Amino acid sequence: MSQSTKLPLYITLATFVLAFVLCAAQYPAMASTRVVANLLTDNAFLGITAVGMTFVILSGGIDLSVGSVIAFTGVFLAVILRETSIHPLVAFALVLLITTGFGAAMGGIIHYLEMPPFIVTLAGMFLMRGLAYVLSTESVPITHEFYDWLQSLYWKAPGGGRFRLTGALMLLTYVAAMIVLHRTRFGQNVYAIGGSAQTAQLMGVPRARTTIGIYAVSGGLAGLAGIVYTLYTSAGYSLATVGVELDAIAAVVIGGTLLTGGSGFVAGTFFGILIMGLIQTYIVFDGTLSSWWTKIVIGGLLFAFIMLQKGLGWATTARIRLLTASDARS
Amino acid sequence: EGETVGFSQIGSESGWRAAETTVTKQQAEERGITLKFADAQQKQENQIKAIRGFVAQGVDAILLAPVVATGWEEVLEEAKDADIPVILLDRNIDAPEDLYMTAVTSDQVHEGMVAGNWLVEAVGDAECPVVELQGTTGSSPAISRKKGFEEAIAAADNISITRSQTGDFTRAQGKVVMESFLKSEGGENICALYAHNDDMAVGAIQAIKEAGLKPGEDIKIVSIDSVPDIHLAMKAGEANATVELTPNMAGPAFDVLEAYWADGTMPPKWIQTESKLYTSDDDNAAIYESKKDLGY
Amino acid sequence: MMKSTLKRVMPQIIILALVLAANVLVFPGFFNIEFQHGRLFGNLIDVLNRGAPTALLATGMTLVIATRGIDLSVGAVMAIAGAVAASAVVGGAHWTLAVLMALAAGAACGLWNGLLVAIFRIQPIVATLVLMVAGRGIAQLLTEGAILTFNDPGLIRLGAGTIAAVPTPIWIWIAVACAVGLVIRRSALGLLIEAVGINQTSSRLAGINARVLLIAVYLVSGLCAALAGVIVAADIKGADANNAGLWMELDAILAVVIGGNSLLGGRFSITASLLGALIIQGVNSLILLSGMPVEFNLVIKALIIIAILVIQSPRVRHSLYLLRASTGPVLRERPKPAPRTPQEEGQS
Amino acid sequence: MAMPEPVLHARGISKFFPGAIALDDVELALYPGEVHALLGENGAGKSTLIKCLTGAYTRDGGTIALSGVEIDPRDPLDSQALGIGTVYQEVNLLPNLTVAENLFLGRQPMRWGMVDHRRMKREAREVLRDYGLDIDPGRLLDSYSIAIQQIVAIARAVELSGKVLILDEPTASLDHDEVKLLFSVIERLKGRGLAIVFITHFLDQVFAISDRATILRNGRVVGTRRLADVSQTEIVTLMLGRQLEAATHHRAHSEPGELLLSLKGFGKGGSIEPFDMEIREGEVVGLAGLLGSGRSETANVVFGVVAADQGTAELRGRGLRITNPREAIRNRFALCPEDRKTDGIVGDLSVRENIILSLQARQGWHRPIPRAKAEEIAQHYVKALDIRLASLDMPIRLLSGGNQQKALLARWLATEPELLILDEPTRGIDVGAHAEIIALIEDLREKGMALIVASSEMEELVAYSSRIVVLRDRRQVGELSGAEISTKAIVEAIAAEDAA
Ligand SMILES: Nc1ncnc2c1ncn2[C@@H]1O[C@H](COP(=O)(O)OP(=O)(O)OP(=O)(O)O)[C@@H](O)[C@H]1O
Ligand SMILES: Nc1ncnc2c1ncn2[C@@H]1O[C@H](COP(=O)(O)OP(=O)(O)OP(=O)(O)O)[C@@H](O)[C@H]1O
Ligand SMILES: [Mg+2]
Ligand SMILES: [Mg+2]
Repeated sequence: MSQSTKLPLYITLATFVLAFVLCAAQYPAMASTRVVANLLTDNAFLGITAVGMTFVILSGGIDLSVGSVIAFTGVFLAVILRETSIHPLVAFALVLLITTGFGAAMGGIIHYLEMPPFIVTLAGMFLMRGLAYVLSTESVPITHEFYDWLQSLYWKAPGGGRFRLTGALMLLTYVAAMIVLHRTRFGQNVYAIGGSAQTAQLMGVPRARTTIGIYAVSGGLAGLAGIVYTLYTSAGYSLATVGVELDAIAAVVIGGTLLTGGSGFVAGTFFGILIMGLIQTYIVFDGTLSSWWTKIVIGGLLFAFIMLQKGLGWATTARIRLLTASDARS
Repeated sequence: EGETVGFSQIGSESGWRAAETTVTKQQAEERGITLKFADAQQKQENQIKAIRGFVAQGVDAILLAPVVATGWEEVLEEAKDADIPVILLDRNIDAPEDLYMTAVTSDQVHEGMVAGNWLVEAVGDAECPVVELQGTTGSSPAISRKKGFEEAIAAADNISITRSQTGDFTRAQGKVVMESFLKSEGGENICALYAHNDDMAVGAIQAIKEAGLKPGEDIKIVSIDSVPDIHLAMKAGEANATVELTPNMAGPAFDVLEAYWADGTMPPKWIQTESKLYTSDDDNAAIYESKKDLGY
Repeated sequence: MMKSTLKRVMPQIIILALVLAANVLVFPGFFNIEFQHGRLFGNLIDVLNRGAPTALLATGMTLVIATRGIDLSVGAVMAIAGAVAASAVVGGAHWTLAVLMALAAGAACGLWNGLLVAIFRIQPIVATLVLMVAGRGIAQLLTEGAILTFNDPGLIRLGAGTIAAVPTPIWIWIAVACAVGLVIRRSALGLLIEAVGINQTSSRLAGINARVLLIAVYLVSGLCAALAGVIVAADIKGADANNAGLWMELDAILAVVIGGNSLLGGRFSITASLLGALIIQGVNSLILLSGMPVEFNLVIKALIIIAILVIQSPRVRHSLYLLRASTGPVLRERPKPAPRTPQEEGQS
Repeated sequence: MAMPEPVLHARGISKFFPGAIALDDVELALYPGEVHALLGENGAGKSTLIKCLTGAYTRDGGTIALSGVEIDPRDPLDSQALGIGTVYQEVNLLPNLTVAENLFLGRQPMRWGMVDHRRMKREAREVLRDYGLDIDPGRLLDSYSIAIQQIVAIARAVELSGKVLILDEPTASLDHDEVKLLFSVIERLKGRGLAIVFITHFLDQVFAISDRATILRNGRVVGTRRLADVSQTEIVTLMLGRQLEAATHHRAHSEPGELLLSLKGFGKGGSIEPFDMEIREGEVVGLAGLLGSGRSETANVVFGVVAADQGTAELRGRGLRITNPREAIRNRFALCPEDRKTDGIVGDLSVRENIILSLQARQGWHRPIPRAKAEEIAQHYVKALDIRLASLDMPIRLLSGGNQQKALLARWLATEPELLILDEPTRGIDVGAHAEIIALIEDLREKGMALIVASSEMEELVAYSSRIVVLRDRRQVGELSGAEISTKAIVEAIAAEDAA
């Protein structure tokens, strides 16, 4: 990819670094390993979800079901570990199978019935949340030594920060996603479909397979995020992660991916997640905002980021146009 | 002496919670405590983030109003490692007791029972079909208040729940669902309404009035929370009873903290707030006046 | 003209009929309407009455979606408008003034969205996400987090009152929908909006003022949302900034889609969206009347919606069409619809 | 030449659309090493036939045999795998991918199971060099002109075609040099034994490169001819089903009328250098130049698509500022843009609505054109321009390319402009219609309309222009008028600057 397409990525990165420095200047404690470790651990499940969302948005779609899928995964795991004696790893495999299959089914409906993703995944969102309720309305604790063992895997950095397994898992997911998106045919097909599904089809991109694959990835990663969420809270709760889909979409967009599809980077999403985490950490450190000001500030920061990106985008395209113009003249 | 306390609040989903936030801030101010307030917008993950943020900042204590009972071990362990006492407000959690200093809560099952007992007493032997407005599906008050109420009326054969739907703890849904109850059961076949919170009851009262019935007489109304507007309704004879859930959970919590800071006194593990029953016999006008400025 | 509209909305009418029939199945008295205490009273009236906010939102949302946009902020705008109206009457203003102020607030919100979309060219879903997040905070700022109760009979009448024995919200949504529909179809606005939704560049080059048009549709959406917000607040005699209109944007979008309108913009039918809103309300009523345990609410709703959407999907409709055609005069086309040709697609 | 077995043999191909029979029992046989031209009027069914062959459309009847084996490609992927490479009408590549990625989509070079980007770029550069393009394949396709995109599309199709290469109007947006280059590539492929289908409306090109031609009319094959055996007139007669009137000659121009528009130092930084231009009523100003010379930019800046940032304009002596198309239209300007797909048609609207769109936009939203009136206007132009369609209510995207172009012309004529700017008005238009449009331009001029026409076809410009402005590198470099006008003079004007 050329420099100019990577620009939004660099802009996002620069924004994050700048914002972090500003925050740390105001609250020196924010530069501690604790805060850094927290950024990773606390956002692990959201980060993983956002990877799947990046695939979907790159292809020009959207997946509103992820929050519900996470909740369903949690409840499913909690209930199955309570009711049966199967090993959590088996349960993980089972739940990943279900969520991936669920994603694939939505992809199939979107492709074969030619229905808009927004609506199909909205119905999926109702369905998964509903299924979670049916499994259990109460929050179900998970107690299993394997869970305890997984949770005990962390590296305590000097300064008290705990780098946990889930954070590492998130990083791993990003690396894997980068490889898939930029180094495999499937990844290229995702971008192609995002550019224009019809043209991609005329160019020989297997549209059905790719669409189904994309939503399967999103469903599967939401399942993985669900597993991470159970590790995070040791419980399954049907009311958990309401509205997470919007957080994930916001992170993807802040990361510089176009909602119209075809342009963006999963690495951008990573910084999008970190920026959102930073916003929240900052609000906690500040600690004086009322409930409503919290919302307004989050909305305002979202707006500020989008405008900043827009502005930088305009500035650079104007420059590029000037450059090409002089090219043509020379 | 300038202690800093972090307060992780669930959100501001109801008037009661807004009042709790207001009271907590007032209490902190009165005692010269710096309060760091974090609104979690209904999300557990945000609460966990907030707690981790408080730990990273090195606050002197943390107040936590947990959105759900499970999933706190890990983060509370981190607080414990950092020697920061944690006090739970208004709900208890499923976690080893050594992870928090104490819990200042009401007993939500008990609240449901108080409401149920009142109804049992109020109807006596008369046949009484009850409709129930549940809280948000899956939320812990909805589950506990349902359970407590059912236990209280279990013994009374004449009282039974005929319809039960969720009203999401909101006035609007309370009204909508009550409208539907009135039609599907017939207003004359409903003897009482039990609502998991006052807001839904207030909505339902309006639905009953619009259907041409007299709330409080034709249909008895009992609910929980004791927000100002329900006292207004009780004063007008449109509601019959409410069980108080005090928004002042922070007061006892700060008392505990101050004692602990002073000489290391450890409190008991559970400080139960009173679940007081108010009926139309009380001076509802006065109660309304006393509550109306608390930010409900 | 009339006939073609009827043909366009036929699927929605059939689905609505099916949903209402299902209601009768679980509650035989569903169609009973009585005259009680000066107002019509019955489940059918409830569907029309309770469908009012969704119907109002869907009216504005249809226009926004026709331009290839989306408005996620309507729920938050409802909360703002309710809060504005409530604080105005509580502050002593006449209720008409309060309503006007609420509408002004809605218009301001719409204008904001419109500016972001039309002038700053931010993708509609993100542009309106900003107000969706912040708007509820603004509403809470106005009510300070509490439910702001009021007792102004004029204002309450808008939500809980009746006119000629029929609940006021029904009059309001029908009037607004008719007004918007008439203005759109009696003027060239419909055509221009569709053109902008299908191909904005071409439209601009053809001399259409796409920017003003875009701003206008978001404005209308804001106004509709404000009206819905006032109704919801008036209905419960209080502005509940936390819960008013929560997740309503999804219902509104769903109504538009059930109405057979494409999220990719272009051709639209407000009538069909309104039927979509009634279908959703019919499903809600079905859930309430069925008396099933609450934990099944969402599953039932999801399954019904999926069924409706599948029936409506272009693919299935095409098959049904062929099925019908195969009994009539032979239509020589294969079951598989031709993929869109390269020329066919607009810009993406 | 003893005919070997055909590589591709399609028989009895039929395709029906609601209200139209696009193809009826069409037979097409392609032999190895031949260039087979597919000819026909706009809407004759050429593109539809291609799509049926490659599986982009499901055909309603007929069989296709590839090297004697019956095949049934279900989608373009299928046919690609079978060795049939295709360039569809209008560029169909992905603007959001790089040139290299476009070239190699679906068959990226792999290394250890992963896409080898470096090799891909290197190979892309090599492939494109064969087509005379020395561009950075790592840049987004979007950053290059339509012409370059077209060449990339051709290169891609060529790389993909093992047996058959299909080119649907590949030269519509190419310049002479690029066409020449394309032909040398075609010759090379021919040598390799590929069968090539070539669709175009330029008959000279047909005769220059093709061996045989199949002519379609109204979805039926009206004949297959060996080009060595026929004359151009015969082909045209077959296509049109009638004789084409003698080509229009440079008609004597009547005296131009009053001065309409005068531009001084008009320009836009980064787009077009400042220029002066005057145009009178009853005058056609031609814009000539090579690809990227700034013809379209000139047209766009006059119409306010991009607002000029310098210079002044006067309309009938009164000062005027045009910052957007709406103002231009209000001043009775009209611009028929170059890229009809993205800038012209509103695909899902009916032909009728597309035709009245600008008129309606000018009248304002509150004064809708009554249905009957719209019908009448549309009907009028459909007849006048001979637009082929099943019904006025059909979405314009379903029209064939050339007919879309005519419908767009109708849109602008309906606004009765005083200044009509046409950017490549004859692109993709068949010979019959071509002559009609030239006649139309002359007619309009006679009626006193002022026209600015940008075109790559110099003969055409010579035919109708009163004056010709020559552009190069986004700059006006010369002006020819009256007797000076000739193809040679234009070429010289361009070349003279080249030498300088
Ligand atoms: N999907 C469709 N539905 C209905 N009619 C169609 C459809 N696609 C094409 N047509 C019609 O089929 C006919 C053949 O179109 P086609 O695009 O094959 O013409 P063409 O020969 O390629 O013309 P051109 O030279 O203008 O490109 C046209 O009349 C067109 O309107
Ligand atoms: N060699 C080139 N390299 C990069 N971009 C080019 C090149 N030639 C042209 N372009 C781009 O292609 C676009 C077409 O240029 P313009 O419209 O001015 O040319 P034109 O003379 O109208 O040619 P035509 O309309 O025949 O394509 C311009 O925006 C220009 O930036
Ligand atoms: Mg064609
Ligand atoms: Mg041009």
